[in-house]
Amino acid sequence: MRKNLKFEIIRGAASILLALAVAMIFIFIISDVPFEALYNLIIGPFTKLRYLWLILERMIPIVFTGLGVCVMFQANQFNLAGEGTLFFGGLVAAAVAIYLPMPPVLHIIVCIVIASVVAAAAMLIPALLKTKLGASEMVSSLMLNYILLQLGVYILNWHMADRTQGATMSHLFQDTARIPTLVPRTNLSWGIIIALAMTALVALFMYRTKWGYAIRMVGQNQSFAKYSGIKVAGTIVLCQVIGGLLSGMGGAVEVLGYYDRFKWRQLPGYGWDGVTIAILAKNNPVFIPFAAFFMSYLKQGCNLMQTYTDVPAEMLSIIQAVIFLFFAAEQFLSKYRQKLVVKGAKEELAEKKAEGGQKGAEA
Amino acid sequence: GGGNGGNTSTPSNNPSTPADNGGSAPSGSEPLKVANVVNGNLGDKSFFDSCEAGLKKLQDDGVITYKTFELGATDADQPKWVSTLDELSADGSYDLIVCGTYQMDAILNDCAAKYPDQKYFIYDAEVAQPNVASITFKQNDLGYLVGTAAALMTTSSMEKINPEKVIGFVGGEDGPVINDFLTGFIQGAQAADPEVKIDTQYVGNFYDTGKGKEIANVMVNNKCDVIWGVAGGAGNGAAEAAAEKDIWFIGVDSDQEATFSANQPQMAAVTIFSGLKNCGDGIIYMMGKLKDGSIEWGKTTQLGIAEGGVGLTSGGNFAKLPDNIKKALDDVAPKVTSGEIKVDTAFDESFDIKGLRDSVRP
Amino acid sequence: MADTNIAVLMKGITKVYPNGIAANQSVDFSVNRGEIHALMGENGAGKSTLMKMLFGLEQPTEGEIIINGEPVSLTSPTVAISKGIGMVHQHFMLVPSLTVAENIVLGMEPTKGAFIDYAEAVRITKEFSEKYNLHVEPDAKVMDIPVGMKQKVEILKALVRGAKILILDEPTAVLTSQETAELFKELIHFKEQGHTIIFISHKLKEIKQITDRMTIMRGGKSMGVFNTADVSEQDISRLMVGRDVVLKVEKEKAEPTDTVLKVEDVHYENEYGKKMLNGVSFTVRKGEILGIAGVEGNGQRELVSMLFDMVPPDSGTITVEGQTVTGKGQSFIRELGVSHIPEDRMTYGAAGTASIEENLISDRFEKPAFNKGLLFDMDAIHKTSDQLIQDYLILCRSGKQQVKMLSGGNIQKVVVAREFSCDPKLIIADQPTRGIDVGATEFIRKKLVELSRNGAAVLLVSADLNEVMELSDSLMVFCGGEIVAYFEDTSTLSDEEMGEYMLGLKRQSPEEIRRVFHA
Amino acid sequence: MLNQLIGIIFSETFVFSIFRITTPILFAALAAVIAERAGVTNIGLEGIMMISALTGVIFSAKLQSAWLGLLFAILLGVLTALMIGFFALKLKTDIILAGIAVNMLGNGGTIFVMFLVSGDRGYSANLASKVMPAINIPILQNIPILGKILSGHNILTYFAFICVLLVWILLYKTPMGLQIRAVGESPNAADSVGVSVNRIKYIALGLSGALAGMGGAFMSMGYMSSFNTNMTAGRGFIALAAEAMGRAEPVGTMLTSLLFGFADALANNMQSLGLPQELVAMTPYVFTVVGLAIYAASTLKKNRKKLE
Ligand SMILES: Nc1ncnc2c1ncn2[C@@H]1O[C@H](COP(=O)(O)OP(=O)(O)OP(=O)(O)O)[C@@H](O)[C@H]1O
Ligand SMILES: Nc1ncnc2c1ncn2[C@@H]1O[C@H](COP(=O)(O)OP(=O)(O)OP(=O)(O)O)[C@@H](O)[C@H]1O
Ligand SMILES: [Mg+2]
Ligand SMILES: [Mg+2]
Repeated sequence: MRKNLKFEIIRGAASILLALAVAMIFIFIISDVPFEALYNLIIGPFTKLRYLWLILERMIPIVFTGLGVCVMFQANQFNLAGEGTLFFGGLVAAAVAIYLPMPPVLHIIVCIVIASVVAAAAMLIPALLKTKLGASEMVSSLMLNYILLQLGVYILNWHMADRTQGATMSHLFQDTARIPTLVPRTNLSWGIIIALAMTALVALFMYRTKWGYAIRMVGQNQSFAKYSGIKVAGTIVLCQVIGGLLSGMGGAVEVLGYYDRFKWRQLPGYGWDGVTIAILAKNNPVFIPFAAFFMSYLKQGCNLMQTYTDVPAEMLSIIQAVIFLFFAAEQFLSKYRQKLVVKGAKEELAEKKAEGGQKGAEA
Repeated sequence: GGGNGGNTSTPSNNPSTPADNGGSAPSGSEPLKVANVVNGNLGDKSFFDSCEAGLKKLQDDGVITYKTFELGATDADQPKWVSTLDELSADGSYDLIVCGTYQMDAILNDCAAKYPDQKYFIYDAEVAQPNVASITFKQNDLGYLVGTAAALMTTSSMEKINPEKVIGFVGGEDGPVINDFLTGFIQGAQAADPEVKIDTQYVGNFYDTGKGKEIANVMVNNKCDVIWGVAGGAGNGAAEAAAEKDIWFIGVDSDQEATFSANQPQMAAVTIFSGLKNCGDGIIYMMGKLKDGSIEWGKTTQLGIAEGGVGLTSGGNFAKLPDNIKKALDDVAPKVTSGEIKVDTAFDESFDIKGLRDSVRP
Repeated sequence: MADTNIAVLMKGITKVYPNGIAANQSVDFSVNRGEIHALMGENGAGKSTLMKMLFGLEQPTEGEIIINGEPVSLTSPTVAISKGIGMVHQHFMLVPSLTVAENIVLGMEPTKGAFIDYAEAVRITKEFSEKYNLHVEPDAKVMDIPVGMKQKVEILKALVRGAKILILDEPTAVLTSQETAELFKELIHFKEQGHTIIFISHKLKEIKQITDRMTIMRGGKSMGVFNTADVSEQDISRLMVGRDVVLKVEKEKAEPTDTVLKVEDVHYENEYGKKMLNGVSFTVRKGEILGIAGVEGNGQRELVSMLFDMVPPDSGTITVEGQTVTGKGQSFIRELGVSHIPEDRMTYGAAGTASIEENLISDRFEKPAFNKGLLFDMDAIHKTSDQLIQDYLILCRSGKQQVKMLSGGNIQKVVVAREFSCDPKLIIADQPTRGIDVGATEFIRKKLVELSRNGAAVLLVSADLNEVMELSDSLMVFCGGEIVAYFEDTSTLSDEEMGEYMLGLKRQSPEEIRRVFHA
Repeated sequence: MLNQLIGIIFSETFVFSIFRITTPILFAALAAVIAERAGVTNIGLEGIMMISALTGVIFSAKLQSAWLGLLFAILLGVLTALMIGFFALKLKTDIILAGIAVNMLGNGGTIFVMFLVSGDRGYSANLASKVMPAINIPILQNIPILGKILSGHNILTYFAFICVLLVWILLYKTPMGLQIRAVGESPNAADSVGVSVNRIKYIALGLSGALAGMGGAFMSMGYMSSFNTNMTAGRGFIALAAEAMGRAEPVGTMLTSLLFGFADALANNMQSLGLPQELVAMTPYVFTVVGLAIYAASTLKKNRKKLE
């Protein structure tokens, strides 16, 4: 076990190095100041406290979608509608924030709750199609993304838009609904605390409640779960509903914590980011904030590199792609791992032999 | 090989440029250090490129040195717009930060308040802060001119023109800026000939060229013979359809006939003219005021037809317009400028763009 | 110098799987040309692993392989096939949606131009099928054919590829004894044609009947090579397990009382339209162990699935203590006090990637005893799991360990611990001791008897004739989806008589059979 | 309004447009079919299409030949797909993540490369790229209605439908297809007869890349005559849906792609009836979900009998 952890750390570090080496090739090709670029990419994000707040701020939505994906992937449900439900959750929260006057704090809570519930309800579509008809949740969730987007933009444009604004956006949220900032003079809101609290809750839910247990068992061995008396269909629905709930909540928290109006007219991409970090976190909610931090850190590094050197914006997606590709490579250094394993097995055998020999001698 | 590629858009900052205190407008011949924040991508052949071209010209003339920050156009990029603007303001080494679009106004509003010593230009939007100068364009006036021309074209005996009085408008999104163009377009067309019908359709984004083309094809089926594409890259799809179906296309923002003529002659051939929104000229105009000290911080400068902020291209295929249309345009333009012709704007909350749109549908 | 009479020589083979399991440790293995050589050993002894290396599916961590005197590096099955090695795997390696002919030519397809020459594939199949007297239907899809034919397809696959050295990994496990007898005839025939055969089986009688020599493995090591004629069945089992095998279970006479399970006139056709159950009726009563004997594939599996509502019967009723179970779901059935040791422990019995503890509570995790408010009562869970680990002698480091890291016997104990500790009224035990060592087998059998004597009803299904005959109080025999015999008392039965019933050669009168239905 | 709609649906131009709209989706969906049949989920189709769309434009401009452009587009498609294979099969990167990474590359990487090559960023104005020709089919074009519907399409449109046949032949009539299906269905079985599972998966991915590459090339060299950022606009994902709905059968997938093409064409026409663009834009996606549901329901009964 310990050996495994050690190996994982070595592998992680080595794959990051390799990824950076590949990224560096690109940087050297296009930049006149490659070392400066690299410095900005890697060290830059740690040079100012302000950057830390930015990193934390950008973690917020992807922690939620990442958690949602974790819950669904743990039950082996390949649902990709985090994207659409986050968007729609944000819209619903905005609507409540604008049109439903309420006292402070309560307003925020009501916004988040309604947004989460609506997003969760939307997830019933892929979930029920799966359990009732056996339709692939991947297809229906992908389509659901576009449906929610178009529906959301329709609602925004035809029923919520502030016509005095130059771009299509909603009216201003009531102040009571806005999530206050955590660090003064930054955009880092209390959303990060909510996100971390949700991480703890989801971890608790997954590992310390009967529902989480059922979800995990369904994912690990569905036949076994069914045979044990776990209600498989209900669990499949539950995990997707929770997935929707979390991403809807993420949308609400992001919108109320970062914006003063609802401004999205496309899918903001946090759903795919959620999938990425859930895979990096191996579907364990506890690791989600770390994976989200890593992703957010990387983006901040890229931004700084773009701001302070001559590396153009488009490079960033290339560098990110390369880093994720290598970072998630399981088989990387596999030969080395096999050697470790063989060595371990041999040691164990030798030990046993020694013990056996002793026992033999005693007898 | 590609070593110089990355530099063209980001000319090196002149390290000898002293970091000004940024408080007062720097005087004399010292070039200003400018940051150009693009909340999208260059290459739109539209106002980001136009603004970039204006800055480039100013740099070539030794008025400024500048660096462009392209931040991407997606909604997930929005936080990056905020953080970069903040970063550049905090950095303090730029004399002036230029940005644009209505998507940036609230962001700049906060940022400008936070950094009162930093000076900003915002184009195509308004920000009421004492350290910001705003530049807006009367795209509804522009729309009026284009609408006038288009309506007269579809009723004319020009080549490619059918007997039906129908023209088309391909919008990127059903949003205020696009609809501001549209408002003028419809009103101009109706004023020219009340029988003209206007088929308005939106792509839903600014990049799905395929969809732009399909929509334009549908318009051709609906008997449109003049189509105005106001949809960024997706508008090119409409131009493709126009070329294939041999009808007239009207460009937007930049001289699209010139752009197409490089490699897509068929599309250039059907582009009769383009409705321009001259961000670059606007920036140059404002920079002049900054240099001579006549700039009014905290105010909005509206650039219309008279200021050269909006207008039609007059080269290339424009010559093919019958004289009566050219004359009509010459008639209408001063009236619009003077306010004799009142063009509605989609920014007015009480204005019913949806009703207008549906009332003229073919 | 290599002995030219040796077809296969494996020297000092060690295999460590990526998970750290040393499945083979310095194994020496040699097979003479033209012999039938048995490879014996308990489950997990490393037989399949050794053979997979010989077939190029796995690479040895250490050691050397010499085929016909030539040292070889078997990096893939392609290489092994080119060396004349063919393997019939323990688990079918067939593509269900393809036809028999397509499966047989897969990887060596005859072509006409760029296309598969399907007619030629059928011709090849027929040719070999006739030559070796292995009858198959070339055009049938593999998913539609019976297991016996699948086994023949597997053998043909190897022969078509020109195998001179044939590895057969437990080929008879799914065959009827007639089919087995026929197969043996063919094996002798191959041997006479100069083929070399490596034969893996757990059935000692078969081994005695057909093989020339044998290698016995235990715990990943070779225990030596023996001439089959020189060793008795008793010797073999002692070598395999390491001690004398006593499997006699002491039990008092059963005193059955109320009916718990009642199965009445159940019919079932499988997805391919084959009649798997044809009017089955029986009851199981409190305090008795009712055994089901029969060759695999005669409807036992379908019956057991049905009792646990995994599939619905086409007609007929199944009740437990008067309550219908069909369509009610597994949690309802468990609520009624039914527990079930499934045949396939890694599919139904356990979640390999979950911990022992999580596996132990899978049927009771929703009970108030394990929940405090919304959360699990972790203390209660730990306590229960530790207690079960202790009571059922599950060998592990802690309850947190992943189940798949346990040995087969211990995995089975985890399943048994859960199923026996829930105070069951009815236990459906499907192959409860399959593939586990003697100690654990004894333990599980004792527990089963103990539970039944304390009032549980037990339905026992086992492919191991000795097990059903010894453990059951009464016994029914399944053949072709029907009950063909019922014996109230098992103590006087003989193997031979049972065999005749199992093969359908003999059948009791309907009146005699109806005795199993106590209602 | 309904009458108007029915009039549109039965018009020649409408039917003609269905084929045009379906073409890129069909290519990508067939790409998904081949990959899926070999047991790999290729979620990077969108990225591959983008990369190929750009490649086609660049090479057709530089080499002044549409056909060479197409060839290179296909080649890059293959290489990109093989890269997914390398990471997923060799380095065991999660295949979904590998696909997502390729989509990222397709997004930013294309802008970057286009800028390096031509100085263009959003749209390839400076590249004198070529387009694949449209084809009039001699006799067919003179048949009244059919001629207008079936003749005059881009050569790649015809090829997309020919590819349905080719993929079908490949899967069901050739040794490679047999091996692809075997590998996808039971890799162990394939392995046991000496069929190298990874090799087949690489080949399937390569073919998948080639098809997606053609889909991308059609976007920029047939549908359009230039490349612009993000021009595939989600067609790669639609293709995945079409493939799943078509149960990875070439003909079924063609039908579901056509269904999507029909729904999209319908949506394009519904706006001129005055319906809100946003709601109209939902049509194809709603069609897909409803179609999926109906199809799943129809196969439900058969699956219920299976012993798990
Ligand atoms: N699929 C698997 N993956 C990983 N490890 C496994 C797997 N199957 C078995 N093992 C490990 O292999 C070892 C031996 O298991 P196996 O069941 O073969 O032993 P066994 O000799 O049959 O044990 P027992 O004496 O309990 O019957 C155990 O340590 C087990 O954890
Ligand atoms: N792929 C694998 N990965 C890890 N461990 C494995 C693997 N295959 C087998 N093992 C382990 O290696 C050991 C030997 O297994 P093997 O299949 O060779 O046993 P066997 O003698 O054939 O048993 P059986 O009689 O059940 O077929 C077991 O402990 C098994 O669990
Ligand atoms: Mg006309
Ligand atoms: Mg074995």
